[in-house]
Amino acid sequence: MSIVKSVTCPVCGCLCDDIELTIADGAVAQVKNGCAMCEAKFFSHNNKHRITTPLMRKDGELVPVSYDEAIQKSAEILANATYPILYGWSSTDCEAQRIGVALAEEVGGVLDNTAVVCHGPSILGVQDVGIPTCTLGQVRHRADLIIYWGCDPWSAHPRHLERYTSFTDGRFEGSEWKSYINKVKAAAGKKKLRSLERKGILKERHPHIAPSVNDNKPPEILNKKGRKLIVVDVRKSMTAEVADYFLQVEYGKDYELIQAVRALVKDQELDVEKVAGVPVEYLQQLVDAMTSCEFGVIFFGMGLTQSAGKFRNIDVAISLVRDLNMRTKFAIMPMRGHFNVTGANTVFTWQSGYPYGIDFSMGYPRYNPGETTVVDILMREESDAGLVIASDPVSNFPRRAVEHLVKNPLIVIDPHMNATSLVGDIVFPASIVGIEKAGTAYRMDHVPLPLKKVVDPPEGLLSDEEILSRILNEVRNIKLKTLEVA
Amino acid sequence: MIVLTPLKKYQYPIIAECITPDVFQGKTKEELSNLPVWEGNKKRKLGELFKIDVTSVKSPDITIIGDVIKVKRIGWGMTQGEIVVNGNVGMHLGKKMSGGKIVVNGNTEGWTGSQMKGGLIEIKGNAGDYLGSPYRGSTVGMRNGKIIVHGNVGSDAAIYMKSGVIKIHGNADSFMGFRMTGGVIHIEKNAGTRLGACMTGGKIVVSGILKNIMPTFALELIKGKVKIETGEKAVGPFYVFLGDLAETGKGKLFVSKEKNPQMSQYERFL
Amino acid sequence: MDLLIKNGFVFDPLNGVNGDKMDIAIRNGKIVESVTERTSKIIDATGLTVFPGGVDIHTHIAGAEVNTGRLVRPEDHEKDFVRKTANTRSGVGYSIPSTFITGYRYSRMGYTTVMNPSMAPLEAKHTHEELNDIPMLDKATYPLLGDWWLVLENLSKGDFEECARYVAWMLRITKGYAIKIVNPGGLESWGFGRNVHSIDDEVPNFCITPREIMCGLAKVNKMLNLPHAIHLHTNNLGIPGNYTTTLETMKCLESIPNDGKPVAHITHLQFSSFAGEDWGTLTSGAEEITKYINNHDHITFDMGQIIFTDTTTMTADGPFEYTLYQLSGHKWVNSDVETETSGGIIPFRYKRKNPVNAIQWSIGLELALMTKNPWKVFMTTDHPNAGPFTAYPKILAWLVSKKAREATFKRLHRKGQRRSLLPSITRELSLYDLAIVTRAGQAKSLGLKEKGHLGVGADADIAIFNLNPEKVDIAQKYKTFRRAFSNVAYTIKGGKVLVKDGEVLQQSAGKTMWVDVQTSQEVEVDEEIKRKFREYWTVEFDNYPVSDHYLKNSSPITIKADV
Amino acid sequence: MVQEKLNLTLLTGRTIEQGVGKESGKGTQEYFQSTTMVYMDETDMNKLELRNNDHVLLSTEEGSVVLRAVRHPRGAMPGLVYIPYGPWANAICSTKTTSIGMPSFKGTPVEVQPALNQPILTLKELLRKEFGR
Repeated sequence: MSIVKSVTCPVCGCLCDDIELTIADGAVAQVKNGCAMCEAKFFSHNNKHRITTPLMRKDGELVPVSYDEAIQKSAEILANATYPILYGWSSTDCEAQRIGVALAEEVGGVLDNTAVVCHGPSILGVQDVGIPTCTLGQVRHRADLIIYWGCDPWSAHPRHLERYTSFTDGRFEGSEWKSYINKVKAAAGKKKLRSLERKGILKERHPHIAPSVNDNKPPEILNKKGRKLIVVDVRKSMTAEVADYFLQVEYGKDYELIQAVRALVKDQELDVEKVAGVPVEYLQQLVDAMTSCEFGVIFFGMGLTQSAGKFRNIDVAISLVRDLNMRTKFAIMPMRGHFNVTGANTVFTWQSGYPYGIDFSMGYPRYNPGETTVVDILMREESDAGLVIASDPVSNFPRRAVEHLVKNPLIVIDPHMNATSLVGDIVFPASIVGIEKAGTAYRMDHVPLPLKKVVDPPEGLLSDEEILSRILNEVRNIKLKTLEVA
Repeated sequence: MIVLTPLKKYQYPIIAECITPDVFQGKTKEELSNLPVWEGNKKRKLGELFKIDVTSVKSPDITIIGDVIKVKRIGWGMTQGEIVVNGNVGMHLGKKMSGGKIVVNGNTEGWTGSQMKGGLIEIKGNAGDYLGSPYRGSTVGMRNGKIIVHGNVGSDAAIYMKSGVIKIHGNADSFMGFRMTGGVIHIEKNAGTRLGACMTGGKIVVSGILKNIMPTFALELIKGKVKIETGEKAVGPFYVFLGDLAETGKGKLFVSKEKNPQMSQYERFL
Repeated sequence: MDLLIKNGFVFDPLNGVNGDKMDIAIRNGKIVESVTERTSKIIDATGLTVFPGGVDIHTHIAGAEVNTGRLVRPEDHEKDFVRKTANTRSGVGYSIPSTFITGYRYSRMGYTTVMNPSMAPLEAKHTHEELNDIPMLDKATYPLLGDWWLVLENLSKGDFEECARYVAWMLRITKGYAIKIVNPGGLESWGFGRNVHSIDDEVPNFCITPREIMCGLAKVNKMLNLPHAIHLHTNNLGIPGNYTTTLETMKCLESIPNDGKPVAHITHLQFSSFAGEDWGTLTSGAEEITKYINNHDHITFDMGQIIFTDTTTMTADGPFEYTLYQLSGHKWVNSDVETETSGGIIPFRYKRKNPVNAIQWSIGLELALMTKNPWKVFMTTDHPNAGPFTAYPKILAWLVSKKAREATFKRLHRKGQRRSLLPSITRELSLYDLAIVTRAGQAKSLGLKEKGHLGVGADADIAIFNLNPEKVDIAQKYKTFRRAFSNVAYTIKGGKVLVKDGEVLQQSAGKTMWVDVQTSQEVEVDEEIKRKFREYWTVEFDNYPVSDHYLKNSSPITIKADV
Repeated sequence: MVQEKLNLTLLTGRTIEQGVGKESGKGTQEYFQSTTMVYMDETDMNKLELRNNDHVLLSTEEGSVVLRAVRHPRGAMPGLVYIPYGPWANAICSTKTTSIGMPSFKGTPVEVQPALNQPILTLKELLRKEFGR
């Protein structure tokens, strides 16, 4: 039995790197410090849902084959394709992503990343107006106003509050909520309570500390000193329950709301009484809280990127933060989902200039989301082969987009059986990055962190990096041969 | 006149920026046939994808007969001459064009007339998203020229428009005229949401219904008519809004009074 | 195989060679006395100019900020793309080229060594990952240490030795090369949206002034015997009237004992040499600045020369970028890094017809031409801040040819012309001078003993230009000169021919140099420091260092410190 | 007033249970349980006379799917239904990307009606139904 400390958790964009694992008999026996998702992930390496051998679809059924056969066949498919798509990349390491770019370039394909259905719109917003942002420690040390807009860290990034925002002690700002949490802990008298809370099991016992939703009126608390937490969402999320103030906005009206706030920040008067269901006088109080803070920050999620307006919602939110910097210090940050989606965008950008949706079909990188992004290509039925790695588009794409993906040869690389591997034509099992393979990942604020190898992969299993390298080599061989023949 | 007819139904995207009067001018049929195009990741020749006929008719310079919805960049950067397409056209039609005329008897895909500097594009059907809008990250929108759409227009049209005219006989989707700084847009039917958001100049005229106006626009006056271009006026009366107040508030939005009784509540601010 | 470069006109200022016709012999990647001609590969350099490989002391080519710059500028890449070939990868260019293209384009201009001058220590892994993907060049990178809390705290206590130990530790674990200081004190202040406005303003919450930070780190630099001086971006950079701050900065560093070696390198000095009250009355402060530099030996500088083009500014000086944002209204990136530094990015177009830009253009050249000793001046654009590095040949032409300067000058804004000192400057640099300001001087200032010259034992990094100095008067035929320096005849690195006639023949990985400073007592790694670490940063102590995994070709330089 | 069906707005998104399920493995029971449910507002459920865990049929332009209706536990969200991300949610999400690559995962109009006797398909059944595999 051994204990490994400072392990980076390969689940979400928080990339908590203080996980302590107990390893017994070559398996993870205990997980300390992690959230529920973290525990589930670390324990998943030896569950029964692993793929144990390469598979290939023959006569409609997936049957076991050797890596060599699967690699040879995959290389043939990709090398001969006219418009292949290479999608995924967010749950693997930068080392594999770098080879991914080379492979996409070599086969003249479209390289796209899960950001496209996640924070791709945020990137488009950033490309239009920039982004005043910071690393998470800056928030921890300095932020006295924290706003979660259209995101629910309690559910999607469970330790975000305790590591980086409201529940942390920084140099200039302390944790306002620690005492509260301690009180709840004492009352419950159980050690596991915090993780239970995260799972939402204890929610009924939570006293209603946030003001009533129906009221929606900004409470006194917006005038008090110390860290303040505001949640803006269309429904009362788990995070909203612990907020000082929950602002419920009418669905699909975030854009109007933020634009109105911008006008108020600029001391303009509005000709309306309500915006997105919120009285303008409440907005005025919100603006007062924003402009009077020392360091404010907005974290935003899918509530903005996926609802009506999409990247323009991000554009306007960033514009608001730019405006607020005229009055005080303010930052904004997307709550990136997959643990290394940021890494994928980072690696793709340094190698090709563009973060996702990169079309190499003309021999050089070309970028235009909407044109060179996978869902659009699938909906236009243009691709003729697909490689999916470290993601599950069959689960995550709307059905009609998946139809075309499945119509063409589909190569899947993943440690676990999922919807995509179930419908794939060639399925590669891979070691789990961050558990069975060391590498690098980028946190949501672009801080790079090392991923550790803590246990050995099942015997004979290759890593994403190795599988891709071998496919790339094979593709190069095929292309060389074709050249020689020509 | 050169007539192009697609030889097949295309599956892959085709990049054919060579299809412009400027490039075609003075070329023999053989030379035309050898012009490079891309089909997916394969380099092809124009003659492999299109049947090319040269006729003695003078105008238009190029006619395309058939569906070319997968063919991108037709009329890229053209400076003169005329292209007529009898069918639907792919993305980036007339991108960066500075002169000449493109007529589409069909629909167009996204980015038609993107970063246009001059000339005329007339679309008899519907136009896709990003009509006359810039490339990602760029602030260079439509600089001049004219776009007429007989049908409807997708979202995000006329972003960063600086000058020129866009006329839409049908409806427009959301974010039309976003961050526009100048020029004129006339929507004869209904406008989508977030019309003119962040605009700092220019005017947008809506003769139909504008269901949702941004809260950051303020009613300035009511006006009977508004000039669209030389010799053409839209007849109102119109509510004239100034906005976007979140920016400089110097853009003008003209909204038909008759079609939008829900806006009468604004009149108390006059 | 051995390599012999025959019969070229060789310019090797560190060895006093000035255009002599001679041969250069190469074996195992190094320059040697001689090789056997019969068994060697011969490059006939008859009628060609032979320089040591170029060394760039300050160019933002890798890391978090550079990459965010790439990310926010698709419109910049769209117009300048590069196709894949049998030997080379694809990518994009213009103001912030993708990594592979950065390598190719530098190599095509005869450069072989470049220094990435700005790296937030927390994000050092990122910088090194990118450096690995920049082929054709040897590289090094400078961590930003001027506003690091541990530096501020130790200097404020007056504990220079402890500070030195931390700096040595930081250089080692970030695999850094020199101490980079940006707007000292200003970046910490920017954490709450403030700035410092003179070298004696106190930094909020830290009881220290910029003067104390600069002098303190200069002392530390000396105690550690680092090969390069402190690499300094001054306070008030980019603000009209800032030349007085720059003068005060240089004066305050006089107190550091220097035994003839420079104690500070002031980077992109052009941006710190503004006279005048405001943008309307902006004039050049180059005369006062160069007068001071000509009379003192503790300062070197690089130009930060403006190019009239569309580029992307990026610096750790967050408050300065915010000022630029207010001026331009363009898209603005700010990126503060916990306990260490800040950063900002703004796309920017320098225009001939803008009086301020015209004056800036003039200031850069005035600084270079009015500084008498070429060993104190290095040619840079602070890529991509004042312009992309691909514009270097243009600047070289302005330096060697008054005619070239005049051709640009007459197209400037009138006000820029009136306020320029250039018409009175007749100096034209020789090829020998040029070899100093583009390689020899840099190598010397950086303490790179095997770079920047062609003596026996040097790395075989060589640039051969298609220019016959006996036949071409570069001051007159500056366009011929510019063409020759845009696309080399040959670039040889480590004895390998990488580029021929401007075409990349092969890729070569290049190494990453860093200083491994040995202090007699090291920073003690105990639970206490781990706890402190957890308080200061949001990552664990164990996960902070740049492990060997992150350097494809690690090239440590071991140095013994005085502490 | 009791109604046969309601026209509501579909949101999809994260829940912690779905997060734990996906990290455990998409073949797990946790994943199935957490992604085959739909949060509805109490008033909307009452209009359809639904009790917790009753099956409902959700239909959009893209298709239809049977899920388990669960009362939204925190606060009101009339007019909205919320399905955790997964293949079931995506059976009915709109593919409109408005030319930026992002489908409309939030905001698809949806018709909801009780389907007490209709079964919820397993992952394999769902894939077979939709893609024939």
